[in-house]
Amino acid sequence: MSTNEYTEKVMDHFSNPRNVGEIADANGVGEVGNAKCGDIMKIYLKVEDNVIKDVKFKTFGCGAAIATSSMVTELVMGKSLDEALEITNQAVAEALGGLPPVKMHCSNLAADAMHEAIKDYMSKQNK
Amino acid sequence: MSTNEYTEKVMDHFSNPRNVGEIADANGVGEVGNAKCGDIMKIYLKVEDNVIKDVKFKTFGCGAAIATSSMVTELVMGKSLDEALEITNQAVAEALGGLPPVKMHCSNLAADAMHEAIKDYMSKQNK
Amino acid sequence: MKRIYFDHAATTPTDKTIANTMLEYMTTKFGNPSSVHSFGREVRKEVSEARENIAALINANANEIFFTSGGSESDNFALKGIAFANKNKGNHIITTQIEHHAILHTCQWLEKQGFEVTYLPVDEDGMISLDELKAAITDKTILISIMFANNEVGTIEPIKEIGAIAKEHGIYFHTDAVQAVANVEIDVQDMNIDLLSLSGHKFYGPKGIGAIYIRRGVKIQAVQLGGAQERNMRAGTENVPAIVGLGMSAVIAKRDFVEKNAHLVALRDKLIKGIQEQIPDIKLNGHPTKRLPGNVNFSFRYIEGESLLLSLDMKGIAASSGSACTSGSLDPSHVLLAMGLIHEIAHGSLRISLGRDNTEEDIAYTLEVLPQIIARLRSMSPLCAENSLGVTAKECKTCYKK
Amino acid sequence: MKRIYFDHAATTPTDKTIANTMLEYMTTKFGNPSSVHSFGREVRKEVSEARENIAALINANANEIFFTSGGSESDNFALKGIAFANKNKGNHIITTQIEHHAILHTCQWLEKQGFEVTYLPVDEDGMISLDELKAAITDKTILISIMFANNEVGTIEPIKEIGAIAKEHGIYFHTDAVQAVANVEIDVQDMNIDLLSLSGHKFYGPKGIGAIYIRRGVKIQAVQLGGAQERNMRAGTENVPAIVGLGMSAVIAKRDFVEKNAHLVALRDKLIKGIQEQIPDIKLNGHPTKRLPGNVNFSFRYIEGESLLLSLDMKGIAASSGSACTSGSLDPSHVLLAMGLIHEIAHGSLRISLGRDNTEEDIAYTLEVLPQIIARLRSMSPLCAENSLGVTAKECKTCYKK
Ligand SMILES: Cc1ncc(COP(=O)(O)O)c(C=O)c1O
Ligand SMILES: Cc1ncc(COP(=O)(O)O)c(C=O)c1O
Repeated sequence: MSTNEYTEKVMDHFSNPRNVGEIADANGVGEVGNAKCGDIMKIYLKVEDNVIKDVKFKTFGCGAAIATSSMVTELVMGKSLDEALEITNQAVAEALGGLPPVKMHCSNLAADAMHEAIKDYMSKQNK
Repeated sequence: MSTNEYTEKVMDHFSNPRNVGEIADANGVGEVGNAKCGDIMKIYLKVEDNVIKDVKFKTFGCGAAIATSSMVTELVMGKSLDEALEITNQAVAEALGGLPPVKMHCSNLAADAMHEAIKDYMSKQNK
Repeated sequence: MKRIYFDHAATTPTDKTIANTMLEYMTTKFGNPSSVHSFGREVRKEVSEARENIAALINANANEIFFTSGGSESDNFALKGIAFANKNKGNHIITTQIEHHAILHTCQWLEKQGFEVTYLPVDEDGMISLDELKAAITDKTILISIMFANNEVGTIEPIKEIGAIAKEHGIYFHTDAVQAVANVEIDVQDMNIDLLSLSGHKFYGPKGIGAIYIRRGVKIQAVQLGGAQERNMRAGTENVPAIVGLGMSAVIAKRDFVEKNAHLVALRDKLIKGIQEQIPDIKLNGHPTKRLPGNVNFSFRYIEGESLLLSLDMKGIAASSGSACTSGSLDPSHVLLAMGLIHEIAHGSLRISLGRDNTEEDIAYTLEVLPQIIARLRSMSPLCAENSLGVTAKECKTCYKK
Repeated sequence: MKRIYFDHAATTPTDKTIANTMLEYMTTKFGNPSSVHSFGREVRKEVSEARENIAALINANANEIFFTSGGSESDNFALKGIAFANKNKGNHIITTQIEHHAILHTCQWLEKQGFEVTYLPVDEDGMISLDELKAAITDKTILISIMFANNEVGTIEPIKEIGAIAKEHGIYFHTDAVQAVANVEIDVQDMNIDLLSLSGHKFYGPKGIGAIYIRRGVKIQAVQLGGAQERNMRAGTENVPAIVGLGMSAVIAKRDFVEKNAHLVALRDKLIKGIQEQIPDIKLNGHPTKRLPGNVNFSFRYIEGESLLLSLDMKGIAASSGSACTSGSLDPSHVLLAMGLIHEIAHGSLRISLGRDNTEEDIAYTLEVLPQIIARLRSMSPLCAENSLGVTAKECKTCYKK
């Protein structure tokens, strides 16, 4: 069924992913998923004054995993941490024009990774 | 499978059956089969000096039933009763170039009908 | 010699446009729709379109349609799938004595697996009784399977009423609509049908493809197990060319429904009337009015079906019979026997099933040829009341048990 | 963009000559071979010829071949048919962990019906052990079902030796030869095979048609019940166009066997060598020599299969993967896991299955494109030892459990 197709936007983010890579002096790093399930997403943040100044990702996973990772970095770039924390996996999927149902659970974890990175940043601040 | 086909000879005897009809003054009549099974063959004989002078048949049944009836009348015409009694259902089928396996049991009874007719003739002689 | 095809209930030719389209899906757009790549993607949309078109023909939702290899598979699937999935609820199935063998033999097999099956009788028109249906229902009944229209005699069963009874009792209702689809209006919502079988080659679609409609929420097990195709309900690489063809046949069926069936009914009634006027000692089998548009079925006394078919065939007319000799078994049609015909009469039955390409001329020619053939075969028959000697050789039995 | 089809193990295009012939059998010679009339008769010979041609391909007798709707149906038929017909003799079935789901899921279903199934392990090349097979046999064993060649990794099992063991113990031996037919020499006599499944669309025949070989004398129940087609062994109106097409594909397979497979082996070995030379951190899956002529299967560390497939597809290359994401389940290929690969590695596998129309240029192009794609995906992967900062971010796990 056509609902198993990736949208054009997904394919765009898959083939030209935004913000791939690592940040050498990241002050927040988050990782979710595990290789057993076929998806690992790692988000690097550079936070200044509670604003995300830079964000990068590395992802092991399917097309949806890579596209959602890319999309989440676009969505949070320049946002405040509070704004970023409001972004859900669902919102990422919607920003991509939707995902095939089978991808909704397993490969749509980029917002979680981003939240983990923010938590990591905050826990470091509290020290 | 091609073995389910009727031979040309069967089709010839079916479409131009020999000796169809009844003999008004038959001195031997035989009938086998029953309508429930879909085959009834009736053979009329006119026997003189132990020789079959005339033979006719009437048959309710499938193509094979009609063809075997026709064939058996050809085979016995002019034969002595002893010769006729030697003709088997198998021989009738062979004279037709064979019958589809499924027809061998149910529709290949013409020789039996002919034998019944001879028995009928003989029992009448004994009276 | 001109040949006239009168056996559309057995199979129809595949529509030429459909066949040509299938050619493309065999050789060029040949991908496996489960594949990730472009060869797979490019056929996925067509498969889902076909599903929608099948759904539209019976007023179902596309996600309630599953493709199978044909009517027999759909029937096996419905019965076994429901039986195994619901055996903790009950072990009783109700069907009829006049179902297609795909239903009957599956029911007999299920009986060996511990299920109980009631085979409802029919009246002399081939119609079931709603009262008998109601009376057969027990608290163990999990499924009612009653065909939409009979393949031999064309009788159309009271499907909507059956659906209402099934619904009232909370019992699943399956109907084998292999002969009905494209020939009778079908609305699974309105008629409360939970499962429905159909087969492509019966309405100008491809052979080797069919579908089963399974209402959303019905508890059923997959029967053909393996890959995740058809949302895990029916394993096996999708037969895309045939699926596309089936979808097209549904579109054509919907588009031409009124016109085609009016054409068939006109020819059918002309043929029935002509036969009744010209040939004595016959019986029209099936319901006089509630019958398939293309179905003509007569029993001709004193003669046997296969020799009738062969004789017609020699004249270029292709028809069929419920006769023993065609099927390799000694028993005549179980449908005609269930309708009360005695064996002799049941053996002498002829089914002419009309199709969209048949013409007035075909009917006229048949009405010219058939009486001669009947006369010739009767003249050879020892059962015939009027034998060649002009005397009643044997009293003919009556046509009916009762 | 030029497109290269590398997914012949999923499905092949139907040979053009075959498709054109089928067109004729759909629209003109469309009769039902079970019919008495000329439309039925004119196709009967072709059906029996097709049966003979299938038989000839595997050295069986024509009357041991039964047409089905495909490989999945043949597999279901073999297992359920033997299990139900022989349950008074025993309830134990032996198969392997690397079978197609058509076998595995049917076995799991049979377990729910009271049968016991042993799933033999395989070594890291995907090969079963004859000793383990022998050890698994009990006096309740009624069937051994072991695939001829694996669809994912191409490993060819020791079928003749298995046949000898089965024969010695008087146990039926079924082999799923869906991937092997036309690609490996098969002789059911010499190899003591009692039942064999094949599927048309895997060797340039039509989709929606397959066959099962059942040695004469084997005790088996029909599974798809209904009409008397296929000598009561498989109900359903014969799919004559596809049957004719399947027969033709067998003729072509036999005719071109040596040449076609030499061509595939040459391309295969070139591709394997090229990949091994150009790309580090990879593993060839499947047996190095006992493998299907057209099968290439690699795991590429640190990357996931679907994104690899999508990337290849964007470059016009259509391949497949045992990856989770293609099948809608989270689990990677059960075959690769059975061969001992850890999940991470199993997720990153690629199957290229070559076909007769593939060329040297296709291989050259692939060897140009693939290394770039792998490099790009690895550069995005958090698992990769060499990350963009030039330090080992994370120690990579080894490829094998042991
Ligand atoms: C009423 C009915 N049910 C089921 C079938 C079986 O359909 P198929 O032969 O396509 O499997 C047929 C036709 O043969 C039929 O007429
Ligand atoms: C080894 C094997 N067995 C069975 C099947 C099932 O065949 P089909 O999809 O034609 O039903 C396949 C292919 O999908 C296969 O590769």
